[in-house]
Amino acid sequence: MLDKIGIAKRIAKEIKDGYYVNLGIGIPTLVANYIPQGMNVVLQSENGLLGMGPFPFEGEEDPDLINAGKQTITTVPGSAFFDSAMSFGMIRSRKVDLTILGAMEVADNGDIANWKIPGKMVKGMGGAMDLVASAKNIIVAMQHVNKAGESKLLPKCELPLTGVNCVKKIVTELAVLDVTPQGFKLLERAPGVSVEEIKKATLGRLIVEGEIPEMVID
Amino acid sequence: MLDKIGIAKRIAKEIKDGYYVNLGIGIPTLVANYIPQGMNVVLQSENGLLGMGPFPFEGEEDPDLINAGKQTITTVPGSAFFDSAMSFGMIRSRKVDLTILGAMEVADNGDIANWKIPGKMVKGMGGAMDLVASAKNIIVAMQHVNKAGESKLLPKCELPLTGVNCVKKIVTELAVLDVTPQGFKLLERAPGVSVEEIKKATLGRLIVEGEIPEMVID
Amino acid sequence: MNKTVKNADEAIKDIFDNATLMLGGFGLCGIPENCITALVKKGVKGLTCISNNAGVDDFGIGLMLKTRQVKKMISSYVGENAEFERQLLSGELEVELIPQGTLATRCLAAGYGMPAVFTPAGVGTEVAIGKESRKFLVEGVEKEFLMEMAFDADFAIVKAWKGDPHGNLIFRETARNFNPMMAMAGKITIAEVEELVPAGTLEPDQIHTPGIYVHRIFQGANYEKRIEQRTVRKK
Amino acid sequence: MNKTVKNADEAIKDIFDNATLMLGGFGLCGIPENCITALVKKGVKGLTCISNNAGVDDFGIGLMLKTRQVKKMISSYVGENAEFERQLLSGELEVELIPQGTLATRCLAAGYGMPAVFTPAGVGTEVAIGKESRKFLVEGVEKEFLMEMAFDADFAIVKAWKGDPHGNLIFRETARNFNPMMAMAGKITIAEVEELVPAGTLEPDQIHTPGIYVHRIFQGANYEKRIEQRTVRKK
Repeated sequence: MLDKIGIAKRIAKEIKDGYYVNLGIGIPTLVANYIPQGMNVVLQSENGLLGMGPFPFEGEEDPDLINAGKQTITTVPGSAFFDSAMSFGMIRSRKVDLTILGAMEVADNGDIANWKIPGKMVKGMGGAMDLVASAKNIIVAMQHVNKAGESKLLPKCELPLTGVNCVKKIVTELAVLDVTPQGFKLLERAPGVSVEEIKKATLGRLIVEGEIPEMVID
Repeated sequence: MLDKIGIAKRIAKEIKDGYYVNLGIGIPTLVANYIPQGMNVVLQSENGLLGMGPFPFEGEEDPDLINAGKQTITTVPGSAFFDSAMSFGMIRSRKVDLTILGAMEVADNGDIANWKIPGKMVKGMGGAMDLVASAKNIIVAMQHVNKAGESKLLPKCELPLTGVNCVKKIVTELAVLDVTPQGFKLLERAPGVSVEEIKKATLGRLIVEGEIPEMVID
Repeated sequence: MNKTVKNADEAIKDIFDNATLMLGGFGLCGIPENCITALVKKGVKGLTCISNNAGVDDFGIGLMLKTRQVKKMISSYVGENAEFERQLLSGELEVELIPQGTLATRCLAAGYGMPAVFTPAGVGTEVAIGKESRKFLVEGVEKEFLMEMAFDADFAIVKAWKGDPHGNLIFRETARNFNPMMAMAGKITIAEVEELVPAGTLEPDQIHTPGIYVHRIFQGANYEKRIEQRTVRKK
Repeated sequence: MNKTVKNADEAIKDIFDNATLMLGGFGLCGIPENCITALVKKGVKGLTCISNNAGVDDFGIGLMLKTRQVKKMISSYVGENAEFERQLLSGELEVELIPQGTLATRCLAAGYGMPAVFTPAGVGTEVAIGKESRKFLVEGVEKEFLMEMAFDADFAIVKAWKGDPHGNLIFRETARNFNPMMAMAGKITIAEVEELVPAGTLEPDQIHTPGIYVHRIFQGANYEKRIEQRTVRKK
């Protein structure tokens, strides 16, 4: 079974040289730490930055320089600032190659719910609805089951939707899965996790074809 | 009767302190020369400049700095450059207080034709259709009659339209007229021009009420 | 042009009860601190605020929530604010949550004189309820878009880094965010700047918001620029 | 990222017959001189060119007209070009004239992922023929708008003042014009710059076109920057 770091490391392997990537809050933010050295990747922060760098050294925080999670950050050489209209413009026009974000639920048709739990205080969707509606490639980092052990990979989302038919790939503590027209297609098992465990933890349609390899994470 | 300079001088009197003004090609360009000293007026050039200044001194022409008529120009302190989307954005959102342009024909309902003569080579409308469709105040500088002595202030434009119901005021070699729901309202006569002459030169509905004063031009 | 006013009090003096305001900023970054303080002091009430966030309990728009000056918030994210939550749950405060890109683009639409825009954000979700939708071909495939209307705000209040008396503005880093679009979108636009410089000082190629969009400008004072999530690494 | 290519020939090498191109510039100001020369040399044919103007007889897009490489021009103003007129009247060349702001905004729409936009330009004129129109309230009054579609161009070719290997671009004065919108709108965007500087040299706050929109960049050579209407005053 993977921990958060493991999920982030596995997702980092999906990033290709030359990609522009948008990382959501939470586990997706961690992905930045595991992008292979020497790979040319530019991180987009939807509040208006291309070329996001690591957190600043203590004492070097700049209140004018934050990411979409409102954290203090730095820039890398070649960065550019822009306004929110252009930022979501480039998201809508599919210039961002890969969007990585968290989810509460994903359905086997690619629907995603990650912004609202009825009865609980709603904080808002932020940029998530824009990102999922437009991104050409969306990978979701999420827990396969909730604390009660119930599957979050469902035939149909129960929570209010963030977007429809949009998720392409899911990485959980248990598995890597593609979203296909036929449902979740199991690609890899987490170390020490059996196909049976994944089947038990997946309520949506699950396709298991042939031998399912165990993930390789450095 | 006014010459081109006279028309430009008369139109300049319509400009108020604090105005952002867009000047079309031809007589409107001349208006810039007669804006009273000390009046705060900013000239917009729709190719992407606020704060247009006079022509450059000989030898100081900059090929990157032109106006909408492709003439070399200068800037004044406080100027700003922007792209064409923002330029027409500010035009459409009515931030430009006054647009002054030429016309081949104007109808008594405010329709204007100034871009195309059937059978002749068409050069294109450039920014004219955007300007007339959006401007909150449009003054037209034009000849009252054509070379054959026929009126260009008509009940209905004969040439293909540039815009509908948009012209607010007209300054010609003969007169100053407002466009009202009832037609052209004569406001002023050019020096030495009689009301009868203006009536004869105006084919569209013309309203003449009371004494019509002669224009005062410095 | 000289659009300079003395201070925030003078800049906001005609903001009236039940007005619709746009307020720039993302989180606490790039917010018009001086004008918010002046609005609290003036005590104007029943405001509809279009702002990506609602501040925190004791800073930003949170200050106006505490004094119950806000009737309605139109935002994309309103977490990190206990007073907000209390007023929302008690029904004192109305909230319209819209996607962040939709918020930005509805401002842009107003500033660019476009009455409506199309965006796919929210299709198939509760955001789409009651909205006209329409399919267009995108890269050869039919895709559904929502028609979203341009905002119509009485005042836009923005914060820039530098400005001049013409109202030309330059923003700094990610403090730019919603400020340029809101500056374009207000019927009356008020800009507070960290540094007001003489006309002709700003490089004309570098101006983010041309002065034509700005009606009043002043140099703000005592910027706190609070950091919401201080994250650092060790040297 | 390093998007640098050697020169114009390499930058345009995959532009194919019957492609749709956007070409930046207003008049002869800010046009991609090097790429135009390379297109003439390559001899690619049947092009649809989206460009505000069509150059003059012996410069700019005029050079591509002379070699009959252009099938169709989509422009707002095409005067000052005798060869253009000849081809148009003889039926060799197709021309679609559209308002300048509509041209700019259809580029913006493509770059911002908006399938269509609304503009009042051309309402009641022949430009409106065959187009969907729609009324919206503007300042309390019903006003008619045309729905205009985002452009769909295979390549955008732009000219900037400075650029870096990431494709970040800075334009100079009114040579900016259509270049930023077209840079955003091309499926493949090619930028030629007067000066290519190392990454990190351009001030991130001053970049007009972020590199994400640009696919290839090179430093051009021998810019003529011809002036179309030299107007001066005496000292």
